[in-house]
Amino acid sequence: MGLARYVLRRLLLLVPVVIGATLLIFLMLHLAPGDPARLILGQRRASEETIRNIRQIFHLNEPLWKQYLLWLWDALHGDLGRSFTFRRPVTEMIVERYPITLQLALSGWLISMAVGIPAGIVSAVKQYTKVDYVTTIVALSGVSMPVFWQGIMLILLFSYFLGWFPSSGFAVDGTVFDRLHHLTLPAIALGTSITALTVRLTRSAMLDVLNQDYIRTARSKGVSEREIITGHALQNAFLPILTVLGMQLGLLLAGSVLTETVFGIGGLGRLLIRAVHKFDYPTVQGLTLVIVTVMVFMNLLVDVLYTFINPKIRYD
Amino acid sequence: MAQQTQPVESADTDDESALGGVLSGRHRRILSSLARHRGGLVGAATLVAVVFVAVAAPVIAPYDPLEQFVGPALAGPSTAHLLGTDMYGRDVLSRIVFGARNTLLLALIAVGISSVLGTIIGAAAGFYGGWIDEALMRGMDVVFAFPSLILAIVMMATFGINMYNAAFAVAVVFTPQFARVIRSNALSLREEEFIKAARTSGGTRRYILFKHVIPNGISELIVQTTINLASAILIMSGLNFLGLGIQPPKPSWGYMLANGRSYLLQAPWISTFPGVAIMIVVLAANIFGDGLRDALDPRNTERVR
Amino acid sequence: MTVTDRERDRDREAAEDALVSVRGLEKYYESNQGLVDRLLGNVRRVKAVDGVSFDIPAGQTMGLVGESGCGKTTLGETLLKLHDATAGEIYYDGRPITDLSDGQFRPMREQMQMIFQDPHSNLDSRMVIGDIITEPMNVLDVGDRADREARAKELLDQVGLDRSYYDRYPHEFSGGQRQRVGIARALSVDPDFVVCDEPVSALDVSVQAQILELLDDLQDEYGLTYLFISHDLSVVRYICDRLAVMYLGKIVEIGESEDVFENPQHPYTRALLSAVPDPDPAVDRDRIFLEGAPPSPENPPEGCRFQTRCPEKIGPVCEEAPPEFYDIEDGHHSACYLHDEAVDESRSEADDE
Amino acid sequence: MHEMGEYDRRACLRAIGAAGAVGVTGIAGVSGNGGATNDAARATQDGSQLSYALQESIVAMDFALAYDFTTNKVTNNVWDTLVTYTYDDPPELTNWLASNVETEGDTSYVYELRDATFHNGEPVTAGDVKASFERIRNPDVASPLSWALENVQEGDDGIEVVDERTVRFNLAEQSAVWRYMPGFVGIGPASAMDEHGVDFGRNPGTTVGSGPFAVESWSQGNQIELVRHDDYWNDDLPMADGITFSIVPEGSSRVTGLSTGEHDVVGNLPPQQWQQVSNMGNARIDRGTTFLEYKLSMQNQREPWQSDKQLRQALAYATNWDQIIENVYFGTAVRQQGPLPQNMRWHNDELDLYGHDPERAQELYDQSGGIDRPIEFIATQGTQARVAVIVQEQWRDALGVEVNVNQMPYEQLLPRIENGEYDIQYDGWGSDYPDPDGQLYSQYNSEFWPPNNNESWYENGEVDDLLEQARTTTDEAEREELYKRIQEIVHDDVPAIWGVLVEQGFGVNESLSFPEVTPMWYWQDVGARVGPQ
Repeated sequence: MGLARYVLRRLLLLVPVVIGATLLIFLMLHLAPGDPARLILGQRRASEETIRNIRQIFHLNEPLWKQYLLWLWDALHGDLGRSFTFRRPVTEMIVERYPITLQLALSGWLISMAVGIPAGIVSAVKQYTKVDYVTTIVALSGVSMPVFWQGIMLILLFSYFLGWFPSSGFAVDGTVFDRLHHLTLPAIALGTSITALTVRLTRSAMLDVLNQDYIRTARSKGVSEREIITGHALQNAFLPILTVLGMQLGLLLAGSVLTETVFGIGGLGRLLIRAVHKFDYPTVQGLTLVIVTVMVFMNLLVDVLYTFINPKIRYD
Repeated sequence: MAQQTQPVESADTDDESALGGVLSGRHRRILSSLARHRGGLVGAATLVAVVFVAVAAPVIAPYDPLEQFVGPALAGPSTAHLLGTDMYGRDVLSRIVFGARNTLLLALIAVGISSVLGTIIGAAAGFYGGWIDEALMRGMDVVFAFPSLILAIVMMATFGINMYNAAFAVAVVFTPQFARVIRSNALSLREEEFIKAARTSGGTRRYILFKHVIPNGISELIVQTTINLASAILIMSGLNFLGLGIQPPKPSWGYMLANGRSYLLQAPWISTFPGVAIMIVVLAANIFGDGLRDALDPRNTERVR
Repeated sequence: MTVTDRERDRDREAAEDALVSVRGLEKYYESNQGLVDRLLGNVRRVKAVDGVSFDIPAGQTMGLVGESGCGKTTLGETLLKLHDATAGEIYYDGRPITDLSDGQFRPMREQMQMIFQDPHSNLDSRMVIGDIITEPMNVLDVGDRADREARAKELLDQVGLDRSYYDRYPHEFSGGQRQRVGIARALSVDPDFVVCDEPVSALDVSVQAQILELLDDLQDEYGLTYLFISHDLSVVRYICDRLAVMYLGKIVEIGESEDVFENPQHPYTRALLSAVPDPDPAVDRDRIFLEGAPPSPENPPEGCRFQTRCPEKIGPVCEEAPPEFYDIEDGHHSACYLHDEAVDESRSEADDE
Repeated sequence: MHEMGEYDRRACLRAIGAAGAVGVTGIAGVSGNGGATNDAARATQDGSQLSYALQESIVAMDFALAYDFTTNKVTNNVWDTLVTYTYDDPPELTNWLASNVETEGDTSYVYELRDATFHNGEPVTAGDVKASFERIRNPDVASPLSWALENVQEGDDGIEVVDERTVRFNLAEQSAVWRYMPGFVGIGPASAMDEHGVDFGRNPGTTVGSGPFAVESWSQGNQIELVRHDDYWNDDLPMADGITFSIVPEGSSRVTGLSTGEHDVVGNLPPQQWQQVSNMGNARIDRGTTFLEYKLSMQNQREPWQSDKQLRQALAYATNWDQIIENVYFGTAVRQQGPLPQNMRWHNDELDLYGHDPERAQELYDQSGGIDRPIEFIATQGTQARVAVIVQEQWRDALGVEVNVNQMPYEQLLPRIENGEYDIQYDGWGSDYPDPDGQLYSQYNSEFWPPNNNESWYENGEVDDLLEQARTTTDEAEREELYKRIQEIVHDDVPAIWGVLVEQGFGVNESLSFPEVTPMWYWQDVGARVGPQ
């Protein structure tokens, strides 16, 4: 099976997964107790007519299967419906907010890479020494802290006591510096939560390479340790590092939800939480569709890159 | 051409017979290498200590965790209240000690359900293959396509917010991970000759599944369980933080942490210490899981720390 | 009476005589059976066993040799219904068993057992030896608990192991010992027919002989019928009454063991035999080397399967249709156009020119 | 507001000039501004841009969807209403965009507009007023405020454009409360509402209003930037050049922001942090008691509540509100004196209140049928749950009554309330207008059972009749008498245990003036009246 065929196959396999995921979310939301029309209007008094109108506007009087198919059909055309709470097209809100979450996730990921890869390499090179040990423990401590708790502690220390960074918010149309300034604490909190994975995978990938015969040969020929690490080992450790990306994506997305909540960043994560709390079905459905699609496509991309870089892997 | 036969006739009995014949060779090897893995031991010891604290909570805790105003409200750490008091004047230390119970219990329930579900699904998929595999694993793919916290959030909103639903949500979210591990294990076992032998003996699929396939996946299961235990505690504390938490007045660390948040500036101890407790347990479970993983990895048997 | 009628009569007769009879057995595998793969046409068919027929008379040993991947293990496993046959028929003691359901076939498992190849994977490392040996009896509900234990201990004796091993775990034993446990397990339900799938190939040469001897002794004692699968001709010669040579899912030559060894007819058999080290180094034999690896069973060559590597390939005839079996002598057949007089004549004519 | 802040883009750009200096200057700015003890006067420097921290994102920049404490904080600054309230306690109704209000007969109200312009330069006309009110009534808009127009005659004649500056509302029946209703409806230009239809005010860039501030930019969930409306009819307002609203969900982060000078005004402060703010040195809490009352509502259509007044009274006496005020509200609430908030007119001062009296409680409990099962208390996480936990303990101590606190999120609480599936819950209600009708009609009228707001499922035919009478007569003296009588009956029936009136507090930078926090604060343009002292 060629690469193109492999990609096509994987893409087709994604279809039932994505549809299944949307169906799952749809059913879960619609089986929950409570009348959406009332939830839309809140607890205050509303005339019967208003409630009828709401049902009409949001297709709530259609049978469930029809609601789902209508939604799916519209979603295929890029229309994810209108938010119950904000009464705005969900697609529009997602388009508006995704850059914020993307910037947060990306900076968190970069921090994890910037810290985790060197730490992993050092850990591997100094295998079974104190350095290795301490690195592992520190990295694991990062992943063991609830990300939101870490965020709170960072705010307490760096905003409240030291005043170095803003306590919350995101400079949407600020300068690059503004944005970095706002992003620093959230990105640290988010990055720390995934760094252990980076360290672990870099370490074991490096170890695999360092134990290869040709590295031993190079060593015995007197090639310097630095050249071995940068010249041989690092290049070969690239593949496993790529896999981390795939594994970290879900963690990054989940972490973003918590980080955005702690730091008051109006990204997709906080939109989701608010939508869940307000039972804003269209928004929850739209967001989960987007999140699931991103997840499966990123995983596919990682797999394809992986096979592309490493032709030894078979396509099945 | 006929290939050259490899002489493999050699007894592979392990040197260490201290553990006796109760455990198979593989498990003995794992245990003994774990015993030499210092980090794994520290992790295990910490977990045992926490379990002890949870079990002996009534003896250890200086106060009733539910009783209000055993001390002044929002009082900082002192000799009377080592970790201070919360907004109702309840003793934070006592609540943390009792909180270990709920925290561990819920995490165990979550991981227990998911490991049982995941094992059955994964073993059935891997062992039966064909359309059963296809159907089960596509279903698992659907669940797996969600970031776990996000699916748990939506589930909590749907099924109602109480601690058992939180555990159930986490269980569902973890099931695919178990199913995948067990399935790949079952797939490789399917080709093992002792499975074929059981089939020529007339063993039904179900017999083989429960008698051979699942028991032989136990070690992988244990590692996965340990690591997921850590994640379960984190996810549940995340749910608490997002307001999808546990019912009061039963203390759990996640709830204490989330609840103390509003008092952060004047009484940071209410949130800080439960956070530290979570971190210690999760860290211990992670280190222990790492140790187990190393021990299970045949490449590592010779070079354990 | 047409040829086919006559053949069918002969088949039936033979099938009645033989304990195990196989007629036109086929086993195809399909990979990637998911919906998406069907849509994409990604399904691959592997013809592991492709039209195999033979008989094994009661009390005899039938050898089945061929390179690894030629389908011999699949054939053995299909006989014991570890796989469902794609086509063809298997008779056991004259009774067709191919279409039996798992449940219907279950009682027959008492009569048909198997000994496996890999001493490291043939025993469940989580069970004690006693449980392993009694497993078939437990599953098939033979005797009561005490009977089973007594039977297992007796078998331990018979396969040359100590009775005290009953409560011990497999990892405490050597490969040869484990193989003996596997034999004891197969014999626990007192079968008549045993498929031995390379039972000694993973063992030291010295241990191989002991195990073969054990198998031989047990055959005498219990009147067993063996299908003995091996890639090692020297092993097979020692133990087999009849021999079938398999190449890419098809039997290319079959006959009395001695006939095949002394008078190999198929070019593939000759090549295999030439590779066997002769016990008498004084005899100088020309070794025949086969070029290349066997083609993939997914995509076997047209005509004779062996034509791509055959040192005696005749010409286009070999590529057109698979050759029939040609009788060499009584009970000795070979599937090669070399034996077709018409082809042979035309070839010698061509040579003469 | 900031002399040079990372939060004020324009000021920052002005200050640094060259792009190359971004890093250095920025960092200098941070260390200069940061820290809990920085100079509090910073916010007053040029009186320009206020920074205002909200708890959550606003629903929409649409007056038709603005019906919550957060959204109105913003929209009240963007849209003016025909009438509004004075910044007094108690607040009085006063003309605003309308320069004069007349009644014609029993059911017609005529409003004359003052000379005002919209943000787009168009004049405010009677046609715009009609379009704005019709927007509230438009079923496609599905406004949560539509109830305010229930009494306006249906069809095109309900709201009449008399001339360019005059609009007449024709009511279906005489009403004592109609006069308050125009206080909720913002006036926007008909042209913009026609152009954007349903999406008016829901997407950034579709908003035009008549208020003291115009929308400069709006990034939903993050930031809203308002700028002064230069053509605003009232020369005194607004006091600042602009407001930047940011959304800061964490209470402690809002306090932190106030202390570092990141924010000038902070709303929705958790009560436990008021003290904190007062101690910071650079900020203060401006507070006021509201109409927002909280009570323990018993489900009166359920047994034993329905038929056992003594039981309800016993529980009322067993409840110690002082403890709740101290430990849940940290002193930021006052005990409510009976069914009507005492800061509302016609409060009946002669009622014998249910104070904390365990002995009296026990006595009544012994006379009652008692309760032989645990009481189910449904509550959301946070304040409700905290109250529930304290009440649980108080009732157990006083009467040995067991309470199960069943905590759930709001969206699960809602269906439980609608179906009456609870024994007791802690609910809040604040009148939208300074009149007993706003407080009593919706809470004790048996036609207003959930999903409306009679959450104690109270039913008393006499009270129903009296409430209707008091609403439809305009004779003030008669109304006063009616409401005092209603309070008496309801108080005796004790369908709910009245608890507290909460205070509203804003954290405000010490250097700024802030308007009086009145019970009507959520319908007032609070932002426009914040400025240098």
